[in-house]
Amino acid sequence: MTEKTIFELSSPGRKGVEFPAVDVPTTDLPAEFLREDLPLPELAEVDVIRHYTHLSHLNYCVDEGFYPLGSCTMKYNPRVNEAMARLPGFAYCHPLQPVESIQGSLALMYNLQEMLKEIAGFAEVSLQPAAGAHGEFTGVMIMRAYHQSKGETKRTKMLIPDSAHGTNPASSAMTGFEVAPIATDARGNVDLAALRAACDETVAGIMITNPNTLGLFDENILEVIDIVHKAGGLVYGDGANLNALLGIVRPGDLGIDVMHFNLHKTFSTPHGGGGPGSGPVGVSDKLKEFLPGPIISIIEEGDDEMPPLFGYYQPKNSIGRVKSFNGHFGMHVRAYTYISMHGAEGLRQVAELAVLNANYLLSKVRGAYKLPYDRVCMHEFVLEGMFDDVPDVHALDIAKRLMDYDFHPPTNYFPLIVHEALMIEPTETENKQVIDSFAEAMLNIAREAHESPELLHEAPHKTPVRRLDEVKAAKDLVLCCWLPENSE
Amino acid sequence: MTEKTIFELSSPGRKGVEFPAVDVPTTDLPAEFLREDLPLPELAEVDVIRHYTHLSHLNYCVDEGFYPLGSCTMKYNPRVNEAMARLPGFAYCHPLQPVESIQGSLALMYNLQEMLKEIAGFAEVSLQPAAGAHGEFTGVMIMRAYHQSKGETKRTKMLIPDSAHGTNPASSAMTGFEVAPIATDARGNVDLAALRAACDETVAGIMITNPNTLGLFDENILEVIDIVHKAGGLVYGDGANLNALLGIVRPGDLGIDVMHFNLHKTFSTPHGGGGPGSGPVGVSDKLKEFLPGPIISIIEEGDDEMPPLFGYYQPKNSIGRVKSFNGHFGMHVRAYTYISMHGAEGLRQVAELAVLNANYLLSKVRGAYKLPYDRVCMHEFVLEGMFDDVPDVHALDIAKRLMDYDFHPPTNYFPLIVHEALMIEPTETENKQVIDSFAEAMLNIAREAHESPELLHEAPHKTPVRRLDEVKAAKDLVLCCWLPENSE
Amino acid sequence: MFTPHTNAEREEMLRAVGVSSIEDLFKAVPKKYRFPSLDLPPKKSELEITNELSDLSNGNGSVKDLMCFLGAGAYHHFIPAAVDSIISRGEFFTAYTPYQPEISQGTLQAIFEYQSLIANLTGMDACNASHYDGATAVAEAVILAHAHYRGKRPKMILSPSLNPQYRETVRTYTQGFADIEITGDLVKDPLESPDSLIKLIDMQTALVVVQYPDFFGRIYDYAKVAEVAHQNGALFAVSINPIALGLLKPPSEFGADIVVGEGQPLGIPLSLGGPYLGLFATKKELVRKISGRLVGETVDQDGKRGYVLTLTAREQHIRREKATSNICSNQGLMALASSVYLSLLGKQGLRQVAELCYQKAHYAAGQISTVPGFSVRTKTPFFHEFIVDCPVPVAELNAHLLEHGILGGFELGTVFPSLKKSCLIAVTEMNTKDDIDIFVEVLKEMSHD
Amino acid sequence: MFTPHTNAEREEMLRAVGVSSIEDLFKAVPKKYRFPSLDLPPKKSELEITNELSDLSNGNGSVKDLMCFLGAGAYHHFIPAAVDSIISRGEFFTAYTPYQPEISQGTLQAIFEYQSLIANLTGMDACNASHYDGATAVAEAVILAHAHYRGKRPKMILSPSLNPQYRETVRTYTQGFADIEITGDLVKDPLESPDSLIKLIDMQTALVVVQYPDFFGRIYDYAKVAEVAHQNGALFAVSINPIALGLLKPPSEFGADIVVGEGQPLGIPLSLGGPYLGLFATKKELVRKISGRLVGETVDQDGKRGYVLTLTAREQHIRREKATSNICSNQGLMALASSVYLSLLGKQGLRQVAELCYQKAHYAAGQISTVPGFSVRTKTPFFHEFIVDCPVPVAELNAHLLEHGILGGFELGTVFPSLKKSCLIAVTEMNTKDDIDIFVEVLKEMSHD
Repeated sequence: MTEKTIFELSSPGRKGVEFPAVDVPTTDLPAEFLREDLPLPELAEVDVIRHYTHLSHLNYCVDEGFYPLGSCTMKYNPRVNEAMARLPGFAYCHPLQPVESIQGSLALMYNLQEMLKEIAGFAEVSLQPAAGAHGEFTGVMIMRAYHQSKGETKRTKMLIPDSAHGTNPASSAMTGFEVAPIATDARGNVDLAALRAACDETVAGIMITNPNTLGLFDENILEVIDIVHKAGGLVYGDGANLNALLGIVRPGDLGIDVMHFNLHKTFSTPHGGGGPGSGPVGVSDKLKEFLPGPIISIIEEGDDEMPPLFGYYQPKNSIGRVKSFNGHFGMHVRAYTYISMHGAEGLRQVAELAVLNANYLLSKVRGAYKLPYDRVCMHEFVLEGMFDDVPDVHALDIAKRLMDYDFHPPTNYFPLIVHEALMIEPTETENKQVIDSFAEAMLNIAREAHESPELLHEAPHKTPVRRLDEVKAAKDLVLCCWLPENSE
Repeated sequence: MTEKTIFELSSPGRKGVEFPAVDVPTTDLPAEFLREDLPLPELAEVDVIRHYTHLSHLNYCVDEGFYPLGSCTMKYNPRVNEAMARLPGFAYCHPLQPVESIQGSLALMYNLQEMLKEIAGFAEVSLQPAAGAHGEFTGVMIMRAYHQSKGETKRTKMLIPDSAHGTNPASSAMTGFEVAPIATDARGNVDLAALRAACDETVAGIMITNPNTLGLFDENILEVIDIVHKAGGLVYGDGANLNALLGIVRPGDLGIDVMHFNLHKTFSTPHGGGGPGSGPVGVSDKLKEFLPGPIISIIEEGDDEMPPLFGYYQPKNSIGRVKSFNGHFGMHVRAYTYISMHGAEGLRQVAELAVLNANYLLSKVRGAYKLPYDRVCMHEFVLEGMFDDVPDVHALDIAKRLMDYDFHPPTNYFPLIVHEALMIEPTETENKQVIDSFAEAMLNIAREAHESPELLHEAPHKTPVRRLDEVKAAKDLVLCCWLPENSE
Repeated sequence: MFTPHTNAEREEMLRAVGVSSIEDLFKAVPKKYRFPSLDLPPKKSELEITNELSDLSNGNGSVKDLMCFLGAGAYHHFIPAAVDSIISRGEFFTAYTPYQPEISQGTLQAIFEYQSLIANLTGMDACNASHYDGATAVAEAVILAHAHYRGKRPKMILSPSLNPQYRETVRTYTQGFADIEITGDLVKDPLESPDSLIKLIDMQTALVVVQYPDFFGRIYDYAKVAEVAHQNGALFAVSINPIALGLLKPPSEFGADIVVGEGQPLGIPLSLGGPYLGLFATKKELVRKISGRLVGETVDQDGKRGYVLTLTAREQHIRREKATSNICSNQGLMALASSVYLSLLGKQGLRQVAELCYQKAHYAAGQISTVPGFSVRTKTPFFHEFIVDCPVPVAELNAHLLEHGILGGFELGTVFPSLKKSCLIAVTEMNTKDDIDIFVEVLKEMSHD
Repeated sequence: MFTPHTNAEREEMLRAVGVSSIEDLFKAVPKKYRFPSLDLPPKKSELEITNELSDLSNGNGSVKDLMCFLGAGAYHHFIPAAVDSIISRGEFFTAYTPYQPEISQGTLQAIFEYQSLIANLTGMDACNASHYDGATAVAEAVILAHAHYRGKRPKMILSPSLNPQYRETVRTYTQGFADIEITGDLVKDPLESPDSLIKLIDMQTALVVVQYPDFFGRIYDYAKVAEVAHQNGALFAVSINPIALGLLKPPSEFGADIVVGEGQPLGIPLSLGGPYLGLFATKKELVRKISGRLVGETVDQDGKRGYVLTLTAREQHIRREKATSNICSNQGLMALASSVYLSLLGKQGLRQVAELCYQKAHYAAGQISTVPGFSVRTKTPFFHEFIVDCPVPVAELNAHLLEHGILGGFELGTVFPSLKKSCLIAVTEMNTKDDIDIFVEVLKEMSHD
């Protein structure tokens, strides 16, 4: 059934919420500024609740089942996170309150900064960036600021391996860098020869994703970093795949200079249908002064009697703020809760089981699907979603068919370096039984691709809508709806 | 898809919640009292959330759509109710706390008592009963206690019109009364002749449902009450249909001596898949002393500087408590919120629109279905779910077919005095568009009953399961499941 | 807000009905009493009622702010956030009794699983979809026993250490039964051993009810009582604390025919006393005598597993005055909460909570017994509650504790004349060692008085 | 807890993988740095972290406890309970970007409706699926203008009364663009009339950005500025407060090409600054230049209406370094919150809230202007914020107010040297007349100093 839009559900004069009457003597409204019409829908509370309840039922979600969307780390979102972020003392503080009145929140942010520093091996962290891509952008700006501060204005080239995350080139370009792609070698590592060749005096740095988007840990990572450092460049680590490294290795220890964290991937804050994310940035000592502020610090040390006083500080050569206020505080609460509940051992277990799940799933589907780089993977792996003997079956068909088995499809057509890529990340919160049934579905689909490929071409069959006409959407471009004409 | 049971989902060693370690010196456990095995399922939090999310998707609910279950008043449950009941100051007080530490809650309960007294015209209210049937039972016990106190031990007969609610006979029987049914006349009123004939010196009282289960307001209500009173009996009013009377008429004004309220019907507290309900009892002045205690009262009057001090009092000839503690306080908060948001005018509007909705819906289906008592109805009405020319179509078939149109069926086969009854209560929270589509579905089904009755016999077609084998359920009687044998 | 009618729609609907005003719909109501003007406070917007109730709720001192050592039938336990997350789903809380199974499998399977969880926890064969609370569950056990013997055995023996509110409720419920006699509970010393019940049991006895752990927190093995009851042909019912069963052997092991109890500790907030959850489970021989809702497993017409309300022929809307109970609603949402709670904790978690309660209570008892003037009266094994004799009136002690942010124990003297200077202290996993130590420190202050 | 693996399952899985221990899976990691021991606090159970965070959150003074007169870009408004009830549904908050439309119609239609609601509110033709917040939305407008003119027009004019944090964010965002020049905002008198922007507009100008109501709460008609911008071929962007648009005419009426703004007032809690919601809407001519996600209506293969992410060819994962923005996530759940909020309030409700803000702010300004020593500097029409000149340093005033449970206005001197003794007072529907009167009383105390 098609759900009407809230505009179609509107009935003139209906009300969802009432407000108190004005309790003060009134002042005339400035007539010349008043709007004539406010074309918003009118609904009762029950209409609104029903509408969004219906919409919710059209979504697949982690609470429903397996969501192996590669590179997105769709792990389970603990319910306690949600309860904590909604504590009135956290949810209802104004960002410009005097610091004395928000010591609880500042303490939490300060502790979260400390935890992230420790987990990834950095000297300082700014919690301000709003999302992974935002953190990347911030990180690249910091690299730029660093070179500028050294007068190295000719360092305009950013190296980006073709196994890196998709946002990296855009982040670099937005910051004024030219992007130089670096190839991947046969084992799925950065091609060292290509890297060496690109490392001249114009190199600003490299943006490396490790484990990369093939799900592989670069076997030459120390050498890669060394080459770039020796050329005077900085190393940006894309933190989107940090889930595989918790307690396994600290990017800072490897020599990575700057990295963003995805709190909504690694630290279980929910994905919210597209966001909000949260993308704190960690840096090595030499980049501290460029971080966007404010950063939370202890402005008066505590003692036995008094707790420390937390406040803000502005790094001296800060690139400036990258958004309003302090970042996504609500996400900080959730990430802090998650980290606190795991401790060092628990975090290592997260990474270990994420990697175990990926390798276990890989062991079950290997053979039925082509695996372009056959190594022990980290938290995810990439298959080719195609079969030489049924050339008209594509990764997209496999993805759509998985929906009929009640699974969310993997990421498809990314990374670009794998033909018909299917990028599969099970995460550590899935149990063996779930992985077994997903593997079984994948094997069934491989069989169906040969025996009855039309099942794949016409998939999905069981979803609320069938395949949608994307060409029409882009051509006709209907981006909004309006109140029905006869509604007034 | 069939959802596994939580027992089938169990995996030995899995954990959903961790608890802190023991932080005190330990004492040996008494070995002779320890259990050997605790055969509970073992799941991770994600398994539990997914399982119950899946189950939730198998339910129809008010948040999903129209739920015209006659006599159940399935109105919309405002979200603010839920938020208020969860305020930590309300949700986390112990029932035995010193009254000084729970003045907020006691004030709320006191005010709710006052509101209910005013709305229904009673002298006192006890909030203790847990549900409608529990309130009925309480009310009947009060009637018994009253007669006992007067030494009228021969009053053992309870008159119950055949248009009364289904629980009334059982409530009376549990209290030691003999039940004498009273017939309904051709207009749907209590048959006065039958009533007069039954009113002898053994009459304890009458349990009247008004509007009755036909959805009709008894046109002779004052006479009915008068006849019973003159015979020395008391009049119990079943409050389940109070939604139709808010601001329209006060049962106490009509002479009703005792009545229960259904907070979960009239005052919007949610039905919770079967409960909890809440069934406060209101009584006239002469029955006050018999109410179950404690009742909330002002134990120290307030003044300009100090608010009053609220506490408990025990009516002097109380029948005694009918459950632990104070009743369903969480439901009291919700009902108080609802009444406060409506005020006198708003409550009257609730009743008016509930009655308008019922009559409007009736106007649309009249003709297509037989209406045994054709009068202006109150908040609900009863159709015959049968057609003379298609004798093998039953009310049940119509009910099941409605599910295919995405509606919850009406109450069926009740009241017993209507053949193949379909008892329809739209409530005031449904809008015209919803009622129009339900009416359309009813008309379609009437047509289908004639044109393709197999559609009805085999309905429902679109539900998660088809018609279920109730005979097998009662015969094989599988009431529990257990951990799979091989689970350990 | 909550009524969606616009003026235009209202007019159109009135026209369709064929009346000119809404008032016309109410002509059957006696004119004299029609449209009373109700004296209620002016209506409040959501903003205003939210403010009012926030203020009122802040006028309470809840166990979120106070250290709680109060139990006596309602307990402060930890509730994982996932519980509320599930019971807040509209699909659960805005549905009603699953009369139409095809579109109620969620509620039905959830109840079936609840029945299974409680049966497994108590060692019984069957369990109903819940009663209102522990007190009414005990009352229903008495009525079951009465019906089981068709009124031929009048004697219902209640242990004096059964929760006094439960005993009072039983007495209320049975007022109308001329052929029921309640006995056993009104003894001088409520602390006497359960063996003293044995002498009351005879061939007139329909039921013996005990509590486990008892109201005072004491753990007894009731095997002997059960045996004598059975020898006399009577039923034996045990009222339990479900958390304690995480540790203690289930009542099935010492002969219970019926297990009842208060389910509140299983993930349900204290909420000033309700809504709670009445547990009711029996041996299979009694299944068809259970009142209230029962969900059974079956198949649909395609052979798919499904669940339905079953044995409905017992219920009041069909048997009417011949039904043994008038119960109609159950505590559906609370039963669901307890199922989510038990599913989350599972085998290990429930045992862990029970152990924490046990250990912390014993630590607290040990510490309190060192405070001059206070003495722990409970000498038998106990679970998480114990009796403390105090050097000052308990009400005075509790007022003092409250000033220190502590909710003291239950004042036993309000119910038991023989325990005038005693209170009942409850300790759960929510009390840290620090809490207990602070509590003991404050007690020390009172011992100087 | 959150990882479901039992020991037995772990072993079985390792065997299937063909390694003997989990450590074997990490051989690619340099041995020297493998398995560091992290110095983190010991892990906490849910019970413990709940206690810790309850304590921490109680260490804040929130606007639930304090009377709030603080705004300056984030506002305390009433949020109906239904908003959180919807966004707490797992189907919404545990889904991700709707890459697979067949199983994401809920999110997609919700975004489509969000786009529609914001377009209707602002009078624009199109709206994206949101940016991070108001500041980054302004920065994205600048980048859009830069791309629109292919870098040929360097000049970006920002009004000095545009939120200072937004201006700072624009400067951060554009550091890497050699061909962007930010101007207009760093003037001596931030309160000068918007007409003074006109003289800056020339043929080098790509964009003029103003705020409406401006940072100081003032309402201006920007028609003339827009006209001059358009005459010079430049784009005109307006940063709005969405609540104010419940009352004020939409920016479309005075020529906005782009409307941006902070969506937080639409049902999103203050939450110490985030997550919020960046509004971004344009005229149809600019639709294909918008960065971020866009949802479009289409049909499925059966002709049924449905929604998809559209114009994805603009996005970074396809255009890579040629994309104009790297934005990848949006503020999906916050956009949903604002949609639920706007759906609940609708036409009448939003207007009512805006009027309450307007009236209460004017009452407050009137009362404050009677307090000796204090004066209301704002003389032009204003919405719900206004400038007050104070007789004492604002920080001192605010400290005093805080002691009285009042959150004072924003200290303008921290940003604007010329407004050293001024603060910006915000009043919303949450401030009752009583609140305002108490506030004024406390100000009176300070006027005696």
